[in-house]
Amino acid sequence: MLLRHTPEVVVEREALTINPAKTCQPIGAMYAALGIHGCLPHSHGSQGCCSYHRSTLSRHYKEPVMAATSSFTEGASVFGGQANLLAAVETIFAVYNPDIIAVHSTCLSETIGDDLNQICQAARDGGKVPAGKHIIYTNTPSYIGSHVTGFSNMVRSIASSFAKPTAEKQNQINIIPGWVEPADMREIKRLAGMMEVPFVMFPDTSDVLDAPQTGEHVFYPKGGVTIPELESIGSSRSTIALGQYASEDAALWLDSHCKVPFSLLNLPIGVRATDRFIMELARVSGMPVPEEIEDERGRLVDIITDMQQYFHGKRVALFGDPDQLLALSEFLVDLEMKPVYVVSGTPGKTFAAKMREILGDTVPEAKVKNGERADMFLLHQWIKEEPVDLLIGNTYGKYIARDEGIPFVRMGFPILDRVGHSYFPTVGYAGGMRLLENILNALLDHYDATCPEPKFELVM
Amino acid sequence: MLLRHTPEVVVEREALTINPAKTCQPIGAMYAALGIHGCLPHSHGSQGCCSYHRSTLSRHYKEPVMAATSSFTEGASVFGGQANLLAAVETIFAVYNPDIIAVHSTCLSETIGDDLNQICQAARDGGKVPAGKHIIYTNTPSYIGSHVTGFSNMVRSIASSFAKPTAEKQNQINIIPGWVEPADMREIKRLAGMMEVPFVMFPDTSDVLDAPQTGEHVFYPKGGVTIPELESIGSSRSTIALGQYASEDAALWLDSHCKVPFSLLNLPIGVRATDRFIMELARVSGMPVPEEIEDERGRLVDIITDMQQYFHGKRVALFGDPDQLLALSEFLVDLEMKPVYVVSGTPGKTFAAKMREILGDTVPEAKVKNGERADMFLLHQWIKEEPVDLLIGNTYGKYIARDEGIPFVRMGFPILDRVGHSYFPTVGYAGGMRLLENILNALLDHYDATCPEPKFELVM
Amino acid sequence: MTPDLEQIKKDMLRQYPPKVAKKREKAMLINDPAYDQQIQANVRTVPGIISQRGCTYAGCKGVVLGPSRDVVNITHGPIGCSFYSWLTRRNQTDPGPDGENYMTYCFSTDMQDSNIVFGGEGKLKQAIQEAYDLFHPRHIAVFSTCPVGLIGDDVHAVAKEMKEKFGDCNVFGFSCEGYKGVSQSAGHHIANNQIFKHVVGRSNEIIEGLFKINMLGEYNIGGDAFVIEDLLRRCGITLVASFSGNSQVDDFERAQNADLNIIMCHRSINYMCDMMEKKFGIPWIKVNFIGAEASAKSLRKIAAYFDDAGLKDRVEMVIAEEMAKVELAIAQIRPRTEGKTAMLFVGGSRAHHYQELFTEMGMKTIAAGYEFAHRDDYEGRKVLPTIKVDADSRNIEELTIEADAERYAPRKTEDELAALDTELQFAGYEGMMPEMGKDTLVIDDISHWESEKLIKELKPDVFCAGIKEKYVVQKSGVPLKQLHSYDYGGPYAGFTGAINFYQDIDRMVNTRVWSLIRPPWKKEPAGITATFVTQ
Amino acid sequence: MTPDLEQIKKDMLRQYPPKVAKKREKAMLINDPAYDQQIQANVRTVPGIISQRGCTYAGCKGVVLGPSRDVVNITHGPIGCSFYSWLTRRNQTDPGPDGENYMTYCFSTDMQDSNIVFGGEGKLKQAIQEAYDLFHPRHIAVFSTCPVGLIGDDVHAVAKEMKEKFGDCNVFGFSCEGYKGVSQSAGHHIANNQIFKHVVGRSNEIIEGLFKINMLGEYNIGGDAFVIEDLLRRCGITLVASFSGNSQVDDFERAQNADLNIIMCHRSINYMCDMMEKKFGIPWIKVNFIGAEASAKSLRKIAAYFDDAGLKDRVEMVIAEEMAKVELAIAQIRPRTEGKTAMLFVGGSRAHHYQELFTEMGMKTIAAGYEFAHRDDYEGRKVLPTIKVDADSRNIEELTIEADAERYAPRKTEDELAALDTELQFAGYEGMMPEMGKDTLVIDDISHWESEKLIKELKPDVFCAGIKEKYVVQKSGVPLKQLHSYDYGGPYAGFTGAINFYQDIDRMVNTRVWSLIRPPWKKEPAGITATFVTQ
Repeated sequence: MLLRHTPEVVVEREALTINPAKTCQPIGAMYAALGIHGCLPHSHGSQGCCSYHRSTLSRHYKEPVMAATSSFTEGASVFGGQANLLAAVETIFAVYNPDIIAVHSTCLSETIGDDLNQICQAARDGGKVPAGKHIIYTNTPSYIGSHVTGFSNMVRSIASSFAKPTAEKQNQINIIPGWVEPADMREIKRLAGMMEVPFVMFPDTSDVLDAPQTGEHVFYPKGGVTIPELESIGSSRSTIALGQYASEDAALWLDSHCKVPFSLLNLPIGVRATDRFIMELARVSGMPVPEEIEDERGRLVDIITDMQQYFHGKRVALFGDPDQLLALSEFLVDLEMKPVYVVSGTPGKTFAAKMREILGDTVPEAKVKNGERADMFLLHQWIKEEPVDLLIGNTYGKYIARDEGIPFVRMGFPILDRVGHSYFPTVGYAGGMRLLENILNALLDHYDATCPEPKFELVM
Repeated sequence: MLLRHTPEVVVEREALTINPAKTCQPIGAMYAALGIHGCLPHSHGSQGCCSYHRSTLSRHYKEPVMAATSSFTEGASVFGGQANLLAAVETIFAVYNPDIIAVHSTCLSETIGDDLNQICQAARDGGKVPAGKHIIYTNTPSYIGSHVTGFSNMVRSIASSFAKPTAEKQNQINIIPGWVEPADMREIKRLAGMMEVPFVMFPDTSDVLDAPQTGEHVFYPKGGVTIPELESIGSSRSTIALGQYASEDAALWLDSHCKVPFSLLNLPIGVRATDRFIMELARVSGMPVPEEIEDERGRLVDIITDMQQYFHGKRVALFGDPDQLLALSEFLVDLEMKPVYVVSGTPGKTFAAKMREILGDTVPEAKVKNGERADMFLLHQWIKEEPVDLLIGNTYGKYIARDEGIPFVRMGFPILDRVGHSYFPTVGYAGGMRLLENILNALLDHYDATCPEPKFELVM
Repeated sequence: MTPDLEQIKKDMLRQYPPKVAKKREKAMLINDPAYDQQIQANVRTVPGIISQRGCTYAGCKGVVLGPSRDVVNITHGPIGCSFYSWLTRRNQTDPGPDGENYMTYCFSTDMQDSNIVFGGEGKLKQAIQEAYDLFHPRHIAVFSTCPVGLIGDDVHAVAKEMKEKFGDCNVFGFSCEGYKGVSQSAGHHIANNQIFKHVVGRSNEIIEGLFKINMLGEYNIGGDAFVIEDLLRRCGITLVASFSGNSQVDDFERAQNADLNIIMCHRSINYMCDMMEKKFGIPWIKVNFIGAEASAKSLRKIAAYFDDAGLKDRVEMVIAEEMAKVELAIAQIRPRTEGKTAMLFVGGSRAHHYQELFTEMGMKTIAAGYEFAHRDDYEGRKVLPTIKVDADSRNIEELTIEADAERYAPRKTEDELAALDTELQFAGYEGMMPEMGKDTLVIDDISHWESEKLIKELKPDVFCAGIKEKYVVQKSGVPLKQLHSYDYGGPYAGFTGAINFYQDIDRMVNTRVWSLIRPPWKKEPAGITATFVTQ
Repeated sequence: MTPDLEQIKKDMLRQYPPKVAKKREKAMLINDPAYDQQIQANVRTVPGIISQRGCTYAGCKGVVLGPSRDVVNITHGPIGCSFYSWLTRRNQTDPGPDGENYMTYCFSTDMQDSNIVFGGEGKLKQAIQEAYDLFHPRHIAVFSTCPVGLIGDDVHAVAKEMKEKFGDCNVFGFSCEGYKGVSQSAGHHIANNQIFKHVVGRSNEIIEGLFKINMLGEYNIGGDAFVIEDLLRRCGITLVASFSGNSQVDDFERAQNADLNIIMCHRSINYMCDMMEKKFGIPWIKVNFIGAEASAKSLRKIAAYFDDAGLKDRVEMVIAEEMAKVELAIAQIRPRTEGKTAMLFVGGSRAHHYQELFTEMGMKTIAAGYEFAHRDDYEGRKVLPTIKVDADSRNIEELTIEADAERYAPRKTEDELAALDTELQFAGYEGMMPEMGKDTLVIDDISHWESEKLIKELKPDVFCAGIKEKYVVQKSGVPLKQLHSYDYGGPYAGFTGAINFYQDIDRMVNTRVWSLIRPPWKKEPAGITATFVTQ
């Protein structure tokens, strides 16, 4: 057994986290910053943070992930990191010449109380930021929230750094896609395009973290939201924010500071969540839903009606990030699967309640936990108490899946051992079809491999 | 063991086929006919043929497959099937009101020598074909060739039934996609569209055999090439025929009878076959290749360079249809995989030679057989003699895969136990990415399930 | 508002050309169990009509030898027929770790045009030889496809020759060309004849056992036979041979050891029962293990026949045990299925048998019909004398059987049989219609057109048919239960099977997925509340 | 045309701000093994420079305890540091079917803001208690992340308290906050110190064996240690403890049993060698099992040290056996790799060791450098006295070790040592530069900017670095071999490992996939031959 010391009986823990279902804020801020065109993310802390975050993102995307660091030493930790950051800004613009540096803090710089606002201003005042170039920052103390919080914070700071309130509203909307894959961002843009909605989407990591192999490394790939686009978001008619945990803060800021009203939706994963997204696009554009979208939806529903017997009543264990888990759970319930165990390391008071709303009457037995010590160790113990038919989560789930012999679908962050997640969407109706295919393959492959020979099926 | 009587040692067989890698002509003709809008395929033979073909297509697509039959009885077999077919035509137009009936023969009607040309003419002359409606036919003797031959024959008959030679050529080309999935036909149209090439594609089963679930059964779904389109193919500038075995005959006919020159390409599976398809589109349109296509290509190549270590040197066994096998093998060789065993029940003198061209220097040890007794029993025996790392073929491959513990990728016809093949393309660069994902999942899932625990990998 | 069934009949027929309408009308009736009505069955399908039916080859290969694991079944013909009948019927079999099992294989002579022109006997001989050399099976069967009869290949002569050549392998053929008869049914008859002629009674091995029976017409779809075998075993009943689920031809050869034949699917194999009775004196009774009540009744019939106190006690014990579980399941599920409606159009017996299960769930069968049955399957064997043999049926050989000189042995005295007959109804079958409700529709060989109309008019909660109908019906938003393949589920036989079926039907008629079909913009039209309009 | 390395240096520096250029220049030199040159190493990375380096925490947790399976490693801090060091280093371990193994687990105190404000010692204590109650391990280690030192949590006091409380579990801490030192290197030193203080020699258990050694600085990436262990076993050499591939802390506690310490990665663990020599009198020698020749040499060194005829024979036998296979592989592969070029920028020893393997393949290392090494790793230990300790290094504790009163025991006489020293070079390491070719580039702590320039100018056939560089370099069409994770391949140590490496590099430098990169329309522009133009 790979996890041979995990006991069956759950004992309440008050301090020790084992096999976390989250990581810390800065990596989320780094990922979000990569969704701005020509941006170099910067980690204001010791080297290790930046190195860890770049490594994890590189493994997840199998793509270059460029970011700089203030390379704190003991001295900086005692006397403050201003000198390091100012030096870094000068070096970065000289050597890597980005359009923008997006700084995020770390537990180190937060603990010693570095004032990023003041330091960035000092950099500008000190002429270290060339004309037409930008430096923005966000605070991402690692000891609060999770990687999702860091993403949300950077997205809010992107908005607050560029949005200007205007009386005149332009004929466009903002779309905040949440922490999804480049393929998902691409799909969200495709759907909005088909609905003929003029929009600015931020952040946008498509064509950044799924860059083509061309034989030359493009330091700043062509994708990402541009600064002129960002400067216009304050004048948009409205905002569609996808996923409360990753996108609501930025939408709220735009509402309160620029009077851009917003609608908050779940990530468009599955039939009904995508329906709500399409309906919202139809509402703002006044356009009828094109046949092509309706056909995609119809194909997704067709798979569900054809294969329902394989979904019905299957017990599923999930771990990951709240926005994904909420949308995915609604989809699974529509398939009549039973998300019986759900954990997310990301804190948030509303999560459990929203999950109950989704699972309530159909899966009353469900166990849901998020925040501190809502970890994979607990999830594994629940599974040992009463097994499941399917496990869905990031790559770390494979250790549980192998030990317990459970079919496993990779979804979430990070996925370190397969390709595809960055290229094929799971959002939208097409994404729903991919999810169904992956779930069916996992369940049916398991059956084919383990059923008694007289029960081996040609047709399924 | 599921195939417990298969001996390791190969003994030459002269008469007995075991576990065929092909089926008979009519089903191919039926599939091709479904690619015409408003068409009801008709099987001129005994009921069983039609029933078998509809059942197999229904299982493969999990979609309605409508077709009629002449319901031969012993009497008809003795006195000929003309009366049955004429009665059928009358009933069909009265009850199912198609735009066109596409008749194909069977071993029965061929053996007794029914003259379909004369019978169809009799139907027309006898006023059994309402004005504006059509009846066409093709000969598909089950004892010649294979299901691929039947498809090719129907496609040729579609062309010869509607194409009219014109002096003036129109600004359009013909695309004959070959026997590929609806998703592939959709993808081929998307690529041609992006290359701004005006075209008529026939047959076209997209939006026919991947119809949305709408709550009402549409007897003739909206897809399929229309008869006005077909009537224009004789005036096209040129034809792109994809796949020699499925598409060349129709292209040849158009060339010789309507002076429409054609270029014959492999199915666009993999990097270089798709390159040739795109280049051909560029050649006829004079359009530069758009960045979007180049990016898709770059993403496909990126996966190859990132994951090459997992492909390199892997021994692969393939079975299926010649056009797929030729294109797929070139792709696998580009990945530096080794297609060591290749069988196809479809006869064809050029196949082995073309395969040698592809495998020659890189996989000299490859065993290739097609035609009679090139069956899965032989393939299995080869595998027992020296194992492979991967098996690619239709659903019947699962029996070998389970017995021998070989990773298995489903590709080809029929796929009876999974969904996805009809919805996600394997042609084009995007299709190549899907193929790579499926191959990697099969190989890596197998590793994860079988490796010793100390060798279990988090990152791959 | 009870639907106007007469009107529905008219609607179904309206679109047909007059001749067709006239013919189809005879195949439809509104049932009233109180009165005898005659239905048209086992007649040709109108060319051009989209029918559920298959061919004689399918019926012949599928019914008896397809489900047997110790025989190499070679299809003599072009490749298709063997390919389509390869593993597609879900006859499960349990050969154990190292028993013989050729069911996962597909054998064909793959006839080419040269064989059509110059004859295929040589290739067939060679193919049989190669099969023998490769596998050394004890049984090889040859199935003829359409061209074979037409080009004059004599499969029986070839079989005979090879059988004699091998000595240790029984080789026999079937003239089951697809064009014979009007449906699979002709194939069943042909299969019965040849198996009886060439196999049954070949071995004089004595099978020990107090209560020895053969089971006929149970094909172990989805493991049904496994369930029934378990019930029989627990009751202490010896199953000599099963024709043919989880079966071996070896057992057919010893089948005359049985003292009772029980038959599930009357249509496909009643010929065999009659012939075995004539030749060996084995009485037969119709049973049905589809449905909990029916299963109990069938077990009691067997016990009554053998009239043994111990056996009767065991049977009652088993029934009591099983019914407890069944009632538990029904108690949970029936409230969700009560009053829902079903239509069954399938096969030659399932459309009848499965009504039992729906009844147990409180569901009403509002329309039913067979795909390839005869009038006796609808109206009961009492009508057999009145069925006139048409050209298509006449072509199917009728064997004349005489009592076996050595082995014929009456199992009961005339008086014993007479005494038991009221309860057991020897050689009897009531058929579907007497057991179907009043004001329900009975339609033979239903066409796609008719079923689509029926669904529109009567909106059943579930429709039972086969794979060709599966997605057509479901595209109209009605769940379809395949009763050939069980949708790759089952077993549905016996008591545990019944519970499986309740659960599957409960899922199908109560699933929420159909509610996803209608997109919201089809409900509330979009755009009305648009905040702005794109230019 | 030999490239103008001076020019390339200038190009690499041109873009930098003057101060930065001045500093970076000291970290680059054009090698000439004939002359001593001084390189700048182990100094701060310029802020803003995209460096390969990680932090002290990574170095400390990764190097010694990370690869040990019988210790619960608790990270005290916010969740990230524990998450990123969870199973990401491929230290393989073989606990057998039921041995202890905590390496697949990730343990953290998941510090929250309240812990930052009010201190985290309480939570740490509780976490240690919970780990103890859940698993009852014999060893618990605590690793400090950045905030810990700043908020004044005393992990050592907590560890001491819990250790005393448990009695049967050794608990000890590491002040390895990420900001200490200038790279992972500081973490190595801290790890060495604490392991030596709290673990080494804790047990007086006697380990039997004729030729007892410890192996240091071998971390069993991809199974390297498995290969080396096998070689030692076959030679009859007893491995007392490995610091720390496939290792157990239990073994560290008995490490003083060894009579010789062999060290692979000089950078990460030479401190331990010195301290063990001082305290227990165990001599140490530098070895290298990367490369077939190097492996043979290393085995011979060990044999020479123990000076036993039987041992020497066995060693020669093993070498002969293995070299036969190696030569076979080389004969096949070398023709395809001869003359190709490599660049190595990685770690603290691999950038040196792996040059051996490339040399064996006939490949030339044209540029190399370490990520976190010191001058002695480049120039050899002879420069140790001349290295001036800067502020960053001064912060890392230097333990003063005295001979152990009872357990100090010289393994050899002074004369014996002196006699062996020419061959074995006790406590010696030549460093990378003397073994590197003339006119090659040596660059310490190379930046992304510099490596991209290097690749453009010198177009190596393969570039060796880590995951952060992997896809950057490959996007430029040059294959990158990860020498931290081996690209999830390996083992590469010993003789079989060498063959693996030859094969992997052969694949990488000769693969045709790079030829797919350029689309045909970039070669022959499309459209020219257009048959018509779309309107």
